[in-house]
Amino acid sequence: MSTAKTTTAGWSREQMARLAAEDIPDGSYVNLGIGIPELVAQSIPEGREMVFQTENGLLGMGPAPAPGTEDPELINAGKKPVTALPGAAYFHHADSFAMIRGGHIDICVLGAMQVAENGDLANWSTGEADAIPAVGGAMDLVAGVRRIVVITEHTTKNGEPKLVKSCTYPLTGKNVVSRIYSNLAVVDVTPKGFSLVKLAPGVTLDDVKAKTGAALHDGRSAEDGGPSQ
Amino acid sequence: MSTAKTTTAGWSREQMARLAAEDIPDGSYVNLGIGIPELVAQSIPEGREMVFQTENGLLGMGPAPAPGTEDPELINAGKKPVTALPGAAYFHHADSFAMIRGGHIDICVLGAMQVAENGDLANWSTGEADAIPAVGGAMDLVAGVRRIVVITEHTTKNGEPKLVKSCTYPLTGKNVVSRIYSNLAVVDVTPKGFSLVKLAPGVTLDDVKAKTGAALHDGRSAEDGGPSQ
Amino acid sequence: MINKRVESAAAAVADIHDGATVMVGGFGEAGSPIELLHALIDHGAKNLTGVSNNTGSGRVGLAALIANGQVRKMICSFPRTANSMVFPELYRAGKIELELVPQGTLAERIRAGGAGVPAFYTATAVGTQLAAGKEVRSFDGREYVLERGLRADFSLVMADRADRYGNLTFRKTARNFGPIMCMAARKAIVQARQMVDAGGIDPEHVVTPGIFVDRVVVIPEPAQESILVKEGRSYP
Amino acid sequence: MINKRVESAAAAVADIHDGATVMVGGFGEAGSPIELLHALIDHGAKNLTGVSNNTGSGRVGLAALIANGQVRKMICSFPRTANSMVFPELYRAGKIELELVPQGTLAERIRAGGAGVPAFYTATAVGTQLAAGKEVRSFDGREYVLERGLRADFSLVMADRADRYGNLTFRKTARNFGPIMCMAARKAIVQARQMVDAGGIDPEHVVTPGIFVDRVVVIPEPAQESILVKEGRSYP
Repeated sequence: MSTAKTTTAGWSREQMARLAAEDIPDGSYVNLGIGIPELVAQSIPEGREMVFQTENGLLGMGPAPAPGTEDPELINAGKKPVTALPGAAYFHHADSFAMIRGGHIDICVLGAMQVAENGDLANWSTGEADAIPAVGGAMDLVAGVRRIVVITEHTTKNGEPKLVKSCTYPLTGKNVVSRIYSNLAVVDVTPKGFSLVKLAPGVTLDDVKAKTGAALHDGRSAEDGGPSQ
Repeated sequence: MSTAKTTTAGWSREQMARLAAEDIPDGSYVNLGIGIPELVAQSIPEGREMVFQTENGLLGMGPAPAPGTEDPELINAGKKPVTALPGAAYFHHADSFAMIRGGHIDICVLGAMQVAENGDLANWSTGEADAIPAVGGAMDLVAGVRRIVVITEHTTKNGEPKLVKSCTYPLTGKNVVSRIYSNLAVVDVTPKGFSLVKLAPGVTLDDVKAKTGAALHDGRSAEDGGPSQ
Repeated sequence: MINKRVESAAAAVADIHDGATVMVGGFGEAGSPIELLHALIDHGAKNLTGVSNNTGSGRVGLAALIANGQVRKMICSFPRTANSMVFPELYRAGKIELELVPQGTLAERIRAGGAGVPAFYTATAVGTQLAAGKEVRSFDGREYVLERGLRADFSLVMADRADRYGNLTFRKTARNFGPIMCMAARKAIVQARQMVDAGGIDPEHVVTPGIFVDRVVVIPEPAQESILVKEGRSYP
Repeated sequence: MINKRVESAAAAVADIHDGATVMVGGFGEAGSPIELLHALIDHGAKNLTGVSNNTGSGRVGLAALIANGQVRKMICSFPRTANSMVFPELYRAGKIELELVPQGTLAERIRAGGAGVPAFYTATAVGTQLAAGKEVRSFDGREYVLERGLRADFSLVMADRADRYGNLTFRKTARNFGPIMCMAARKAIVQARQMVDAGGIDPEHVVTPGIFVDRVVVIPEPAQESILVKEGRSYP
């Protein structure tokens, strides 16, 4: 195991969510995973409207309710109280996953344990013998949603890369991730492997390469500090 | 072709429908084919309640509306105006056929062109070259409904048997018919072939045998005039 | 702001391309999107594959689209009805193809297409002509036929109420194929009698969630097919 | 007269036999039929196979049924949650089996069971551990896994309103698995907050048509699982 490191440079969780939100086109249907991805809903750029789906049966999910107004029958996939916006719709689980598996959701923002350079995602199981396996809707989302992006710290708490050559944890799906928003960089998964889109302030290309477990191409535009073509 | 015959003995269409209705248990979910089977809805014995399903999306179908109150958006599978009873429900076509194909309808009463002694049913196509083939929901009903019974004249207009050794018309389904209510007799389909349950008044066993295109066993109870066991 | 309303039936169907597969809602005249069909006749796209339970009646709506020579092939369960003459005539003349599908299999194939299921097994049609050439397989001692999910480039559907998100309700048995055809189309085009504010449809009563709908045109008083047929009308 | 109302939760579950497969509605506590589950504990049927998204929390409801040793195997997508300890403990001790199924595959398998579809193909789980040993097949250049429809002897479901025909409405996200579990069970047993007259539910707003429901017991104020858990309650 490598030694734990503290990085002061880089993006905060809120900044990562904001970057992901900025890339989601107006009018998109969006499913957000549990954890940092939930912050995306609070980061929508002015003037854009998105519709949030939660796989337990609600389209048009709104923010958390005011304290004291929670309804135990109005929750999200993380089982936390939410609200329903005007124009919302409730439906049962088969209809909900028909949306997901039928390719009707435009984008899904997930957390990750590992992402491989070919887009494989591992985010459901450590594979440890005594762990209780639990998958939820993760495999359905990555198989069915048109675009899968990941928000994650660039490395584990122990400093190990989460962007890897190939996943060592059990897979959630093969070749599914399009883009990663980490605390250090925005990275695309391309046919050539990982490709840097943008560096966080105060972070260098070499920093990110050192903390990435696979080759990282510099795909930045000149404007974003990339090599001139 | 045999010569056309007129039979004065036997049951009327209404009586055939009444016999079929009497055999349907209280509380059954029932789908009725177009034609004579539709009369079953008007023949329900006192004190019994049945729920009629029409495959175009209504459970709890009621009788035809009073003239002048027809609604072109409230029709049955034969595209005729109907009504909806209190406690009715509307649903889309996939849900409707989930009821049918999922085994949730207790009984379906259909017309027939031919029924074979093994229960094969032909009721959708004459197989003629220039006919426009049209199947509708017939194949779904016979495959999915628990009990299929047929109401039909015992012979064609030309006097040819409709209860046959094997169907010459294209099949709707294999081994699907349980019982036939004809103008001459009630006949069960059993592992041994056709078995007479009941004769219409004024009709003899030999009459029915002569007009049946396969062996007809006498399965009547002693009470219904059958051989003593 | 999301707003799926378009101003006219013409605008709603403007990008339907030659060769497209087009699902058309309705069971008989109930739910038939007659104004969208007439707009498609005006638009003129050709070589279409139509998916619908029937083939229309008289010389209006779906029957008029077929009569106008825009449809190469129909996928349906019951191509003839009391007042249908257009399809039977062209079919007998060998001028239009037919894929005949049992009604429940048609509904399930459309629903599967919309739900990302490429193929499923069903007991319907086993041992009949309509299973000819299809894979048959046993599960738990019973035989089933393999059927493929069905998708479309466009669906034309008639609803009752809609909001700007495309949430829909239907009316009585005019619901029929509408909801599943919205699911199965890359672009679901809807004519609705009424547009209500967001929230004007109770979230518990939404039949088709807006995610399945792309465009809504408001046609407050759609023509009634059977009346047009009785009057001997034709389109265009 | 058709009347599916039964007078007590005890009567509603009285014929659940040892070895039965029992689907249990709910996503977390929303829609969990807690009074029916407690009646099943009183009833005592054993060797059950449970089908539910989760495994319950605390020591009430589904978790209490499992704790009481009545469940041999769980089929579910997410067997651990914040307050679940019963299932994890028994699972680690090798005292209960688990069939882990992706949530959408679970929902589709249940819907398929109810719709007479014995098997279907899905892209979910292709290339993962959860597809191990399953048939993989290509359609149009993409790989899919064959999954089987799922039926149950009984389903236990919580609804909001019911009428004597068994027509149901649900409340918000408590709808979740309820409608499809009613479809997939030989006997669907429902607890509803309220019984209304026939016609008291608008036919356009019925979520589960009564044909899918066998018994309804009225529980006007069902217990809230999270409150029981917070209070440290257990059952029996």
